[in-house]
Amino acid sequence: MARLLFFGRLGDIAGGRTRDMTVTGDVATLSILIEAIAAEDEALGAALKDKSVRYAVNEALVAGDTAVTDCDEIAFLPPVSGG
Amino acid sequence: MARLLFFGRLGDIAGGRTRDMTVTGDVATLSILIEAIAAEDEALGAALKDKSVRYAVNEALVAGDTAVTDCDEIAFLPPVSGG
Amino acid sequence: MIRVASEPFDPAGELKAYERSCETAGAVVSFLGKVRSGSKGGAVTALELEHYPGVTEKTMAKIVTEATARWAIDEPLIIHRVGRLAPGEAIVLVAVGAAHRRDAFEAADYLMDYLKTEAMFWKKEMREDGEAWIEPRESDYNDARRWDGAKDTN
Amino acid sequence: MIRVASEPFDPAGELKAYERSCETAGAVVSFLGKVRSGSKGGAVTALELEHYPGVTEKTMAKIVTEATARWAIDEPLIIHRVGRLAPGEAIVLVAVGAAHRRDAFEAADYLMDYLKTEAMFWKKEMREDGEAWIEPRESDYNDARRWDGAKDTN
Repeated sequence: MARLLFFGRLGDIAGGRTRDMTVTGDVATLSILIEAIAAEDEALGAALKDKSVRYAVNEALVAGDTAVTDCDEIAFLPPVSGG
Repeated sequence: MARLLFFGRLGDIAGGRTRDMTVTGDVATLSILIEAIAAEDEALGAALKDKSVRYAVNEALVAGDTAVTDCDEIAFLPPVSGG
Repeated sequence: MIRVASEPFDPAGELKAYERSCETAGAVVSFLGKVRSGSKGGAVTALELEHYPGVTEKTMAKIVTEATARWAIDEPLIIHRVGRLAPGEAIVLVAVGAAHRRDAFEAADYLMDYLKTEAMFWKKEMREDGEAWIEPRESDYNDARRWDGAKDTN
Repeated sequence: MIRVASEPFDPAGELKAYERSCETAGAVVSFLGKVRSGSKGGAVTALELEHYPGVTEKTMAKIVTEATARWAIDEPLIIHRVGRLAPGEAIVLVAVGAAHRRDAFEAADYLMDYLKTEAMFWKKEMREDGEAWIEPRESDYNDARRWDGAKDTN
């Protein structure tokens, strides 16, 4: 099972900070995974696709689409606001 | 008697931070007063005339030559170095 | 010295300890950010700060590495709160010791700009009339961009 | 809050009191300047600081008035030592509270630049190999001049 992490406002929209999801061979990339989420939850899908949102796979920021597997930790990062 | 105040390195050169001096009618301006000091102490005179030195009469900075009297407090201010 | 603190910390005590640790520094600049009690949306009752454990520390370490490469400074101190904070509580403390004041000022300013826009924290303001996630303002991004141009010259 | 101190003061304690006094400020920037233990001329054994009582306070008040007119800040805190100081002792503490961090950073930076070049203090370094009056470096004057250009736009 892949571990999904939703930070900031995305956690509110997802209704939780974490979610486990089975990533099968069909869901081979980040964008397919986001489409799969959007199919079940339109509001969350739209929020994840917002251009201000960044993605990290296994704690490393990824630029654009990238391969994902069932062992990955996938984080959805809205604009940060520290300090 | 006018009160002369020598700050910073000027105090070292004058051999003291303060000095009282009788300012007669002949010593009507700051530049005449400095010349009178220079006549007695060449090194101090030169130091007081250095262009980096500012002057204050009765706690107010004065630009260039100015009238002085026997009741004045006259301060000689080398470049400051606070902070 | 980077710390993500889940409990309140004492900025004055931490700063004092830091100042002692950099004994040779002639200058120490510090920044303290606190939860404000008011905001456009009305009185603030609390601030909730989330982070991405592990990754947040890495983003902070990267910012510190950049600052120490760029200015002649001692290892900076950064303490950043997470969790639920009450008005008046310290959110972030940044302190930078240096031999010369301009290095300390610029590095502290830089660290704050990048903490605002790069470090992995998310902030929600709980107000009397509701709650709102805070995002950097355009001015925060502009502040951070100030350092781009001069990057090669320092 | 301007103070010329003839005895050692506790920067951490003073800063804590200041931070409490400006409760609504979201940001507090501080600068602490200490006597360095070394210098180009060898180990520093002491620093002697002279001032012009009355006039020094007036020059400091003028700098503070200019800063408060220019930035949206709380009344700043400035404590400046005079007398004989040992290495490691605090010379100057400047603290500025503000709603926004850029105001606090810039005002503190400005206050320090003008304290260095305008306030009536004179500093003599006592070194193992002799003593020397310190004068502002060219860079200090340049730092102070940074603020001239923007004077009308803020």
